[in-house]
Amino acid sequence: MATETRPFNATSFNAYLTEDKRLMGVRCRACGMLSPEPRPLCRSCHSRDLEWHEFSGRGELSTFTCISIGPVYMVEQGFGRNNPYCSGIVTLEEGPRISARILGVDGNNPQNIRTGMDLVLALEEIDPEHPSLMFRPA
Amino acid sequence: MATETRPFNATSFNAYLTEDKRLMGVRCRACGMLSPEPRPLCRSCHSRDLEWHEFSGRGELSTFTCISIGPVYMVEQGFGRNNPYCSGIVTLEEGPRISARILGVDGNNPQNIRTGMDLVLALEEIDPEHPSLMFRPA
Amino acid sequence: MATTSSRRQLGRSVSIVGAGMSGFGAFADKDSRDLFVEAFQDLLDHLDQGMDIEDIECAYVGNYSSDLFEHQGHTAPIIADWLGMTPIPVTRIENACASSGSALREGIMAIASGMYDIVLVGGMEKMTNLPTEGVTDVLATAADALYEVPTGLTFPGIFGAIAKAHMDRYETNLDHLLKVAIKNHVNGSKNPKAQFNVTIRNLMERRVTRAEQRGQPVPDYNSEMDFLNDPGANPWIAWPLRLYDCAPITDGAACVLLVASDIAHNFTDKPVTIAGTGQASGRPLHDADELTSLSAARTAAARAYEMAGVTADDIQVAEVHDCFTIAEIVASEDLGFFEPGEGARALDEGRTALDGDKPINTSGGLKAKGHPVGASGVAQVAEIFHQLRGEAGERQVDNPDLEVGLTHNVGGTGGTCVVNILRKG
Amino acid sequence: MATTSSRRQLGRSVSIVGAGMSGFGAFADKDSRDLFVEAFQDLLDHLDQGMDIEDIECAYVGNYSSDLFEHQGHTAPIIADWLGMTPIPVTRIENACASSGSALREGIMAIASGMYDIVLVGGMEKMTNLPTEGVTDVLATAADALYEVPTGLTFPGIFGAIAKAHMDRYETNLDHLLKVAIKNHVNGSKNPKAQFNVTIRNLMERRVTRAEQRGQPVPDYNSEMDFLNDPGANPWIAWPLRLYDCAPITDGAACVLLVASDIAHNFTDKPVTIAGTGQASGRPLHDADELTSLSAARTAAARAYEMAGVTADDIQVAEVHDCFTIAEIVASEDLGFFEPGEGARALDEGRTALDGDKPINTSGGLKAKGHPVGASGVAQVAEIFHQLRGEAGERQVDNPDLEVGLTHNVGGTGGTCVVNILRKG
Ligand SMILES: [Zn+2]
Ligand SMILES: [Zn+2]
Repeated sequence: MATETRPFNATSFNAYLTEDKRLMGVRCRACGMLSPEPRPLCRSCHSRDLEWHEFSGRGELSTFTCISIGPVYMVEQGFGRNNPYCSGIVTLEEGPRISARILGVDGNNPQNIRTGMDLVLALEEIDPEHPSLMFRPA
Repeated sequence: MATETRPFNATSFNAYLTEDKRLMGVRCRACGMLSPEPRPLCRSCHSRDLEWHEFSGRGELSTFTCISIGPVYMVEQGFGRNNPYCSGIVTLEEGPRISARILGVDGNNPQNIRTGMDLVLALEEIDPEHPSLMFRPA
Repeated sequence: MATTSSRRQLGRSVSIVGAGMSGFGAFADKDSRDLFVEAFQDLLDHLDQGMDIEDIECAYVGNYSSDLFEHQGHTAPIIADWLGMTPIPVTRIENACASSGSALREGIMAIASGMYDIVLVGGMEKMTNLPTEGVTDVLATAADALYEVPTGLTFPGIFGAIAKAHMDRYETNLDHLLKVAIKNHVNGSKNPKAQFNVTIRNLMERRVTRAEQRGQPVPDYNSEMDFLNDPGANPWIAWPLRLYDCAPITDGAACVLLVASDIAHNFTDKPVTIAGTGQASGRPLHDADELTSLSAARTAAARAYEMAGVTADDIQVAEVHDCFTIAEIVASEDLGFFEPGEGARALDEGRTALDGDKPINTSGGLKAKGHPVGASGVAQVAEIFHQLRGEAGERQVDNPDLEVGLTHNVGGTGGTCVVNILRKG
Repeated sequence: MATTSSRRQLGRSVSIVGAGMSGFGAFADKDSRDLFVEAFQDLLDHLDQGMDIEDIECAYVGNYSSDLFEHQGHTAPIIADWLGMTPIPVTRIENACASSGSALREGIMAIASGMYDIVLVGGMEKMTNLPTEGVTDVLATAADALYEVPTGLTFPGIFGAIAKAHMDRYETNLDHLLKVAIKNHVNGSKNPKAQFNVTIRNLMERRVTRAEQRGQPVPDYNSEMDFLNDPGANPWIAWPLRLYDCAPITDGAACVLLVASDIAHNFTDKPVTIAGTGQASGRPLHDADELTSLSAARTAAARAYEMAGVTADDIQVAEVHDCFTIAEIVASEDLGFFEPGEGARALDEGRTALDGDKPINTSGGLKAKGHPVGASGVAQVAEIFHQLRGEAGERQVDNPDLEVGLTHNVGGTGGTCVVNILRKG
């Protein structure tokens, strides 16, 4: 694939996500380490022999928070004290974890949000101008 | 004077400058050190026995620059490549030096700006919202 | 390949001979240089045998982000000038909320290296000139700007996620979090320098009184817990964390004077020695080994214990980094004071209270004393210094054999952790 | 009162055994962590006997303001993670443009203290994602936000005022400033890692060719001086400084590997030893002793010379902080290479050229090599490391007895200065 020659960095990560609609990370050819963040050096065995690896985008919710006091850019999107949003940690089915927005849950009722639930990547929701990972209940 | 109880800091310095129209710094009662920047501890003898001291606002131009590429707030005031502004170092008649905008000189003709020339504080030009020292030829 | 010795020993011993703090709070008129001078003056005023400022050879300034808070970078030479110390070398150290914990280590190593005998280490932060959302944005820069921040995770948010994981895995519940706040405010009420020099019971009573005075509906609180469960008094910040689970936004500075131990008695008859120090780095929460623990804290503690030749059981008083209530519970486990998951029970049993067997955050902690982020690491050390010298006043730990104390300072959400162990004498 | 020994000696000797640099330039796709990894990979690729990354015990990251450039604070643990070094202690050092010069000193003292044997020290800055006015604003935070910045003084502006004072007092003129740029571009043209790997003559010829190709009026340049005096090619930035008087805006990183000298031969047969190091703080220009000199540079140099047991005459090659052309002239005087006011004449006489008796900025200096501010201090050390090992390629100083080199790294407008003296072997 032509895309596999992209450098291992955040620009490439975001381009895959927004243009190619794929969650692409890296795999170490030496030890098998997987990382959804494309890093140029294996943090397990320090090999520099890495390759792009596509993640399925399926995972489960490991923990989360519902945020009432957000940063300026979330406040500008209408979130706040009366409309908290949910962000959390997703364990991908391939093993690694990643931070993400969690859509399709009620930020005002965190007691109803269940850790362990299955999630899928909500690629269609990602804002190409401000890309970030978004998951929703599977 | 009631004003002499103000704490030695930039808030007081700016309040004196914009409200009282005075250039107030400090004097060390122990060693006589003068500083237009109101500091709470004498940097010469480390005494903490300082008092407010009014500077006359007269001085001379020690060195300067004419700036074509300014910071955003100067660009917003209309300065730039075709309209450079002059800033420099003023030696106050009491001895200490201080940084200041230099008004009333032609930023496009720095060769005509003479170091050593007499300057006076241009109190009337100081913007209370964004206070800074401004001098003009005496 | 390379020979790495396992020793972590200093070439020569280093002692603390003085400590100072500015007031902690919201000071509209004061810039960070003013706060630092105030802390230094407090140090000088309480230095047992005085000193000549000219003898200070080198200084370190812990600061998280004057860049973003005050649009002032390169703060070190400004502090030097304001203290009248130019031209000595002064360096700013930044490791987020562990900035001055790291600065202390640099001061220790500078003396141990043989380069200097007398080093000033301080830290400061001027935070209250930004609105809360602005502070939230600045603090978020301690997390990963590429892979964490864009997901909306804030600094309270990441600790909220840790709290949720801890509650899922262990017996920890929302009440435990609030108990940390209640305990630390009780301690803070005994600390005149604390931003919240007041108990939560006092705050509750004030709210009732104010409602009465204004003729508003008077809340019916039977206990602090009722008050803390009232969303009007204690709103959510990042579920499961509420306002009273969070350290406040604070302006403040702190500093300590370090000297080579062989000259410590020129300054005081009651020096405190650096027995051990450890620092470690960690990853974003999603890459942490555990979602219920900060691995950097465990590693830093292990190194500090090893160097000091003590174990967790030997620690008699500790200042831990309670930027959020859950962080104190996690810290008490990471430091080995209690088994993983047992921190909440220890709290229930009052073991970490001022009169418990493992008093934690006698100063009030970041929660009640305040958390000017770049100053917090050194302010913790100042508290242990005072405790070991028996000069902590109303909040003095009642233990005639008090000899060994510990500080635990966390940067961001565990990207950095610094643990220092101090010993009397 | 306190006994302060006058010795400035390290408890044990420290050597540099490897150095690496990323490319220096404008790299839209690369974040600062990518640049740092690139520099580290360069170091590994050129380490004579290789190494196990796991042996690195501690690291320092010099960085001026990822806070403002990338909205990323707390960079140290991110660098650790990206290098696969978590959980070793990693600390960010900030002293404006002297950040990594100061970081090197912390690395030196960390080893000399006995705490560590093997320490990585690097620096990086990612600057080109902001427009020029934005960069101007960020760099201005290195000056005093209360008493300098509000007067409109920029970073080039303050050095412009120094240049004017120097021209008033000495024989220095505008042409001398431009001669610094011409010399450093000649050196940079021999440095494949330089942002401007090209002479000013080449740039002049390109401009002529481009005008010809476009059918525009062809400039009539008889020499580089004609080109540099053309306001279209070389516009004023802060009179008397023009575009070619200023170091460029650069993305880049550099790093070196420090080890205790007694294990240096495990890494290379050609180590370079830290012979002396000095750092000093200074005041804003208006409070400087002289308007034509940086007092921090004089103090730092005096301390480094004393520690190394050498004088200015013993220095055979130097990298000095030419953030602006005038800064190189002032540096050559502050370091004692030439008497005050004689720097310009030395330049006229070619003494500081690659084939002069006092070659300065063989790398191309900040002017041609590029100036990613947080990386520059360590990049200077990397250049001297290569020169002393005789591996500087086309720009190698032609001196078979080359043994002693110096680096001079300035933060802001002299608020910080770090001078290091390196010795072969
Ligand atoms: Zn691997
Ligand atoms: Zn005095």
